[in-house]
Amino acid sequence: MSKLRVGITTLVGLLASFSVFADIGIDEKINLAVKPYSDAVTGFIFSSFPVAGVQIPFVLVWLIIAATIFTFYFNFINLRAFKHGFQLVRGDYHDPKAAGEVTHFQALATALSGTVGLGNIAGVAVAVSLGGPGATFWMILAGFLGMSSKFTECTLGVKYRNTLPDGTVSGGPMYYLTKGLAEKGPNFAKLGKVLAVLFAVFCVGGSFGGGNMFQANQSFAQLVNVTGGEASLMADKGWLYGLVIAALVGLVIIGGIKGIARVTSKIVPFMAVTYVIAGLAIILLNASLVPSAFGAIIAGAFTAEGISGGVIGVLFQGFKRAAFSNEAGVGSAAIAHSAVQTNRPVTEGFVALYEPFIDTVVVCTITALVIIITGTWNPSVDPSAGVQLTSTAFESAFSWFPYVLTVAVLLFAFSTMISWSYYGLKAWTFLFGENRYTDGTYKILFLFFVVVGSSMQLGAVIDFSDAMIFAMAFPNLLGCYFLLPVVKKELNEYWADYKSGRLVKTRNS
Amino acid sequence: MSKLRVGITTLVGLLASFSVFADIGIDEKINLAVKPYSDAVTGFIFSSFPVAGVQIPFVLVWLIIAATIFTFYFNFINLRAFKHGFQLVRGDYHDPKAAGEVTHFQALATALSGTVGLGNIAGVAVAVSLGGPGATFWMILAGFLGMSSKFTECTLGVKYRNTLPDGTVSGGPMYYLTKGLAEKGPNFAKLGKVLAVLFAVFCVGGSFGGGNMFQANQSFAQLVNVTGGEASLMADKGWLYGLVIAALVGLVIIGGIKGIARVTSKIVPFMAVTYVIAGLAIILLNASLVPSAFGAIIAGAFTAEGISGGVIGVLFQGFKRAAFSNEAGVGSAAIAHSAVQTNRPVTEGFVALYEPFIDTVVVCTITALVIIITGTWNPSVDPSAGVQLTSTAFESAFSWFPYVLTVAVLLFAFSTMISWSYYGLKAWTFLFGENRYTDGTYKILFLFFVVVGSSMQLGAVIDFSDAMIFAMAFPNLLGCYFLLPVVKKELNEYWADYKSGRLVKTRNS
Amino acid sequence: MTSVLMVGVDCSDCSERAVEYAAEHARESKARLYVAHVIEWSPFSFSTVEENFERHKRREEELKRAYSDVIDPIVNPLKAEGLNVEGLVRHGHVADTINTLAVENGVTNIILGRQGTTKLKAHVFGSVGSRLVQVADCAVTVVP
Amino acid sequence: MTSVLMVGVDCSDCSERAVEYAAEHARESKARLYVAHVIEWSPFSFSTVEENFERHKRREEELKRAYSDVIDPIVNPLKAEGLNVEGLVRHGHVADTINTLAVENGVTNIILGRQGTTKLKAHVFGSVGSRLVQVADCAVTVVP
Repeated sequence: MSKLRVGITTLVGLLASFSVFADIGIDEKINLAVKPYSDAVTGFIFSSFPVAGVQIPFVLVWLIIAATIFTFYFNFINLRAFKHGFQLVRGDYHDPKAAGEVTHFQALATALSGTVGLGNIAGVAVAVSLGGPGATFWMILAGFLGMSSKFTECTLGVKYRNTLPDGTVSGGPMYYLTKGLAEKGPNFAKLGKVLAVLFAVFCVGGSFGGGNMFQANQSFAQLVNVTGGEASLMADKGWLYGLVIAALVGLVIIGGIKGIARVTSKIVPFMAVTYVIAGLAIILLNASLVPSAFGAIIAGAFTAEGISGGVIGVLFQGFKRAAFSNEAGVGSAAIAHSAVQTNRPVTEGFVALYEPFIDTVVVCTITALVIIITGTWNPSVDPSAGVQLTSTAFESAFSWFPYVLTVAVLLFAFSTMISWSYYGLKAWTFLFGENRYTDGTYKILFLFFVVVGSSMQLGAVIDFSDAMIFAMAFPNLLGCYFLLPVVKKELNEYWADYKSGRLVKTRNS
Repeated sequence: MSKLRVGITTLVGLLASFSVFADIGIDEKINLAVKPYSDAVTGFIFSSFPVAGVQIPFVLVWLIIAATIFTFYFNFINLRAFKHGFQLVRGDYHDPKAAGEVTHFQALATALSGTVGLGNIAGVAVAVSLGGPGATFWMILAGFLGMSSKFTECTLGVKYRNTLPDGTVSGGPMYYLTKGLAEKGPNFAKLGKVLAVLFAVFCVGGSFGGGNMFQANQSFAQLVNVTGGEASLMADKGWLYGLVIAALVGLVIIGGIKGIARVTSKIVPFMAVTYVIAGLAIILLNASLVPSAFGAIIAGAFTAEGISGGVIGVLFQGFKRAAFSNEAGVGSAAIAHSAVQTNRPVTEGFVALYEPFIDTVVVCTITALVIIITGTWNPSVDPSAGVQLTSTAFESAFSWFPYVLTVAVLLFAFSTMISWSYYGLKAWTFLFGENRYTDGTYKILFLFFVVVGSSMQLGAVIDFSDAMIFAMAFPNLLGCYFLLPVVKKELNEYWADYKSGRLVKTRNS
Repeated sequence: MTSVLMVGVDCSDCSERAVEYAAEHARESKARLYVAHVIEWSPFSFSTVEENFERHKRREEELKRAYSDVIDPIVNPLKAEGLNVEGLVRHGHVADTINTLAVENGVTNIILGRQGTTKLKAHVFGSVGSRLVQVADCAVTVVP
Repeated sequence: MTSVLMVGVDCSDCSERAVEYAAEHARESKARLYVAHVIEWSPFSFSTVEENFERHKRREEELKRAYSDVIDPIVNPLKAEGLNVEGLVRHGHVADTINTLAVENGVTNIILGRQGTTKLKAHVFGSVGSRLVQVADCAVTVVP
């Protein structure tokens, strides 16, 4: 509880310092203070080069190329292992002796609840607004390719995880970059160290950005929108909202009040299912519009009129939002999945295939279809509206939906923040060692960025979030290239056992 | 199956002889042929005397006086034993060793399914039409008094029943009149014989009248009404309806196809409950009209304007229909109840109390209230409309109800006919001995009257039905008077055991 | 512990395993063994007048047939073997009646065969075994 | 018949009658006796990232506590008495897991205490006993 007290004291201190700016608008002040730095970071990471007149950020090309190479290298593992992945999730191969350990289902569900969320709701709306319906096509394609990236990084995450003497597990790119590359020789060991540190730095940044500020910002925007927009009591009270959320997050990560996190982890899947059902209902109710919507998606993917940058611009938007939604190649999933109980690392790779599939192919497609069908994607709509756009689309069918969506957005945001606070903390302690001071410092900083995120304008937040999250992909994927043969060996051995029936099946399918 | 063949051949023969009259209307012909005899019988039995200007049939006075005397003689047993009767029905005193025998519940349910039916639906409508709302009051009073008559005759029915060597049981007034009165001395024995024969003759007549023709007639009337009244395809096809019903009844009582009877015995209670619930629903939906309806019932009971015969006329209608509905004092119930397994005859007397209570006090009151509340009882309505009146009353609340009521009426009629065919047969074999020829003759006659009943006008049928059923009350109640001390002795012994807790209770209430 | 066993049987063929199990235990512990069969019957069912009057006769027939077709083929071989066996037949709700019979005869352990009901059906309606497991006053063993 | 017994226990105090019954049978027939405890757990529940990473540690703790608090207080006195007893603990759905343990160890008879659930609750949700009675591969005895 002394940690809790430290956290609260710090927060009250921060609040006090903010109040000085009260007469000139606290939100505006914070925004102005942070924006220059945010812009600088963004500019540095998204160094871009022009393709057909569109400035394509290098990191995006980096992600897509890796996903494509992995897909071919593993001979379309994303399609081949689809059925077996389902069998694993369903528990057909559970070892009864390991009952009570983390199952494939639990690892997948936990990873998903850190991923499904604002990316699927706000990100898709932005993509369709800026890139037209055609962006959906490239999003789905990127989702399919991303499955191979997830497969690779999650298999590695399990293979090179650390088990501490007390039984707790630690895993993720930090570990496979160091341990995996070290196996290849001393020079690689050195490179691995550098990549791991770089990854950890970016991961801390990402945990403050896309895993924190973006969540706080978008959930606040939705709250304002649903309580009356500009006229809302909440408008311009972002700092207050930030403080409340920071307090709740603080209770969990500093106060150790696990109950809140546990409740959230139970409600989030329920909200996700509700969201999918509502989306499907709207699509079914407008079944006659579905063919033309798909027509618009496919036509728009190759012939983009009036979209800045033409086809390349559309493709850019689709790929960008897909990557941001499913985080394939970013390395965060490798952390979440590495807790699973299995002695064949590649099994979790198969299970991880389902993450981009559910997150991008299923959920994002549903959102996109709803937006297109209801006509809400009209390009004249302000693209920075984010969640509001999706909310309006659902509202046109179910007038009560914005309230449900608000609850969902708040819960998704909360659960994503809790997950990222854990990813970030693991990276932070990898960098600075594990003791109560480093630990406490990270957590205080995390809470601080909750407040900052709630107070900034969307543009600045999204750019910064993108920058930090995407930066993680550089060290992560570079390391993955070197470790591909390791994964291939695991895969081939396992696949031979699977095909020959040498695996013990504990349940009949 | 040879019996079945005989029955069918006979029916075809009857049908053939009817077809001769086809060109002048078969229904009319049958009606004209039967009416004179029916009128003669009716006139003989309903010899009446004038009270305050109303011709009151002697038999009605006979029933009411007996019921009143029994009520006082047994010190209001109808109220005293009400709770204990319920305990018995619920099985609180079941002997587990007798499991598999006929329970109190089964005896009551079977007796009720032979009683609840057209009397409660058509009879009440006639009473309220002819006597106004006030008739309901006298009906309820008659129902309460009738409980004592049932108590007496059912106790006697069980006490003096015969158990044949093969284990089948026979019971009813025939047995208690002979065996019971024989205990009192040789002269009484002779009287008993005479009364038993008289009862058996009337019972056979009643089984052709109220237990058969009246049922066939009223169920047909309802069928015509619901299929379009005068314009119905069924109108004037009473003989055809009669043949169909006769065929079905024949399958059960001659063909031995028990399945039909068994199905009916399961559906009838369900229909009865549906009827009661629908009635209660109408009453509840018009709750505001209930006080004035009760006002009309009570006021009408003592101040009858515009009703022929004034108060006495109202009272006459109420008593008459109550007696016709619950058959208390008639002796038929004593047959049905005597099959119960018990070694204390009086227990079935307590259970039998519930028959007039449910039949008259509950069901008839509900029907009367619905008719009054919906305003369908308007005295200008043709009183011979019978079931149609009730049907119209329910229809005013639930437009689909006439169809349900039609099914209910058909099933009630069918089940009452099956029951009465058994009562009549027992009386018939009591008179003529038991062998396949007497047996077959009775059954053929019974089926013949089904066809006759369907073809006659309501007035003639009701009068004849009344006559035969009511005639049974003369020998039955006369015998009961002599046997009252026997019942009193049984009652006092049992009541002392009950009050002192000497009875074995197998279940806690 | 003086044990008194009771095995509930459905028909003479379909309860083989339960009878075998019970007989083996009775042999081992020299316990008295009751073989109980319940004819499904409810005191609250509806019946016709004719059925009521013939009920007593039918019941006698049902009991007789139960002894001759179900109980005797099981009890007689066991008796011949020298076991202390007795057959019991009663009408009623199966699980409740088996328990009543067990209580009346001081039974310490009821043995039943598992019926071939599907899981779903058993879950919705409850099988005799699962019901008896809930209500019995003595130990209940269900043999698969 | 070489019988192998297994008694399913909830906590050391609440399963007294079932353990007594099982011990008595084990004494009589010199049968091997397993004392099994299942920690309720589902492979399809949802958890947070942090919980997942600490799950293995927690599981070890849960197993240790189950042995020390539930199994040992039951097994030790019986062992001291000279009976052939062994304790087993596993995570999972209670009824299914007890059956799995029974199959793995060649158990011929599972013994359970009846839980104090109400009839309604047991009917709707099914008790461990009634479920086991439906699914078990060996005889199941439920002690009231």
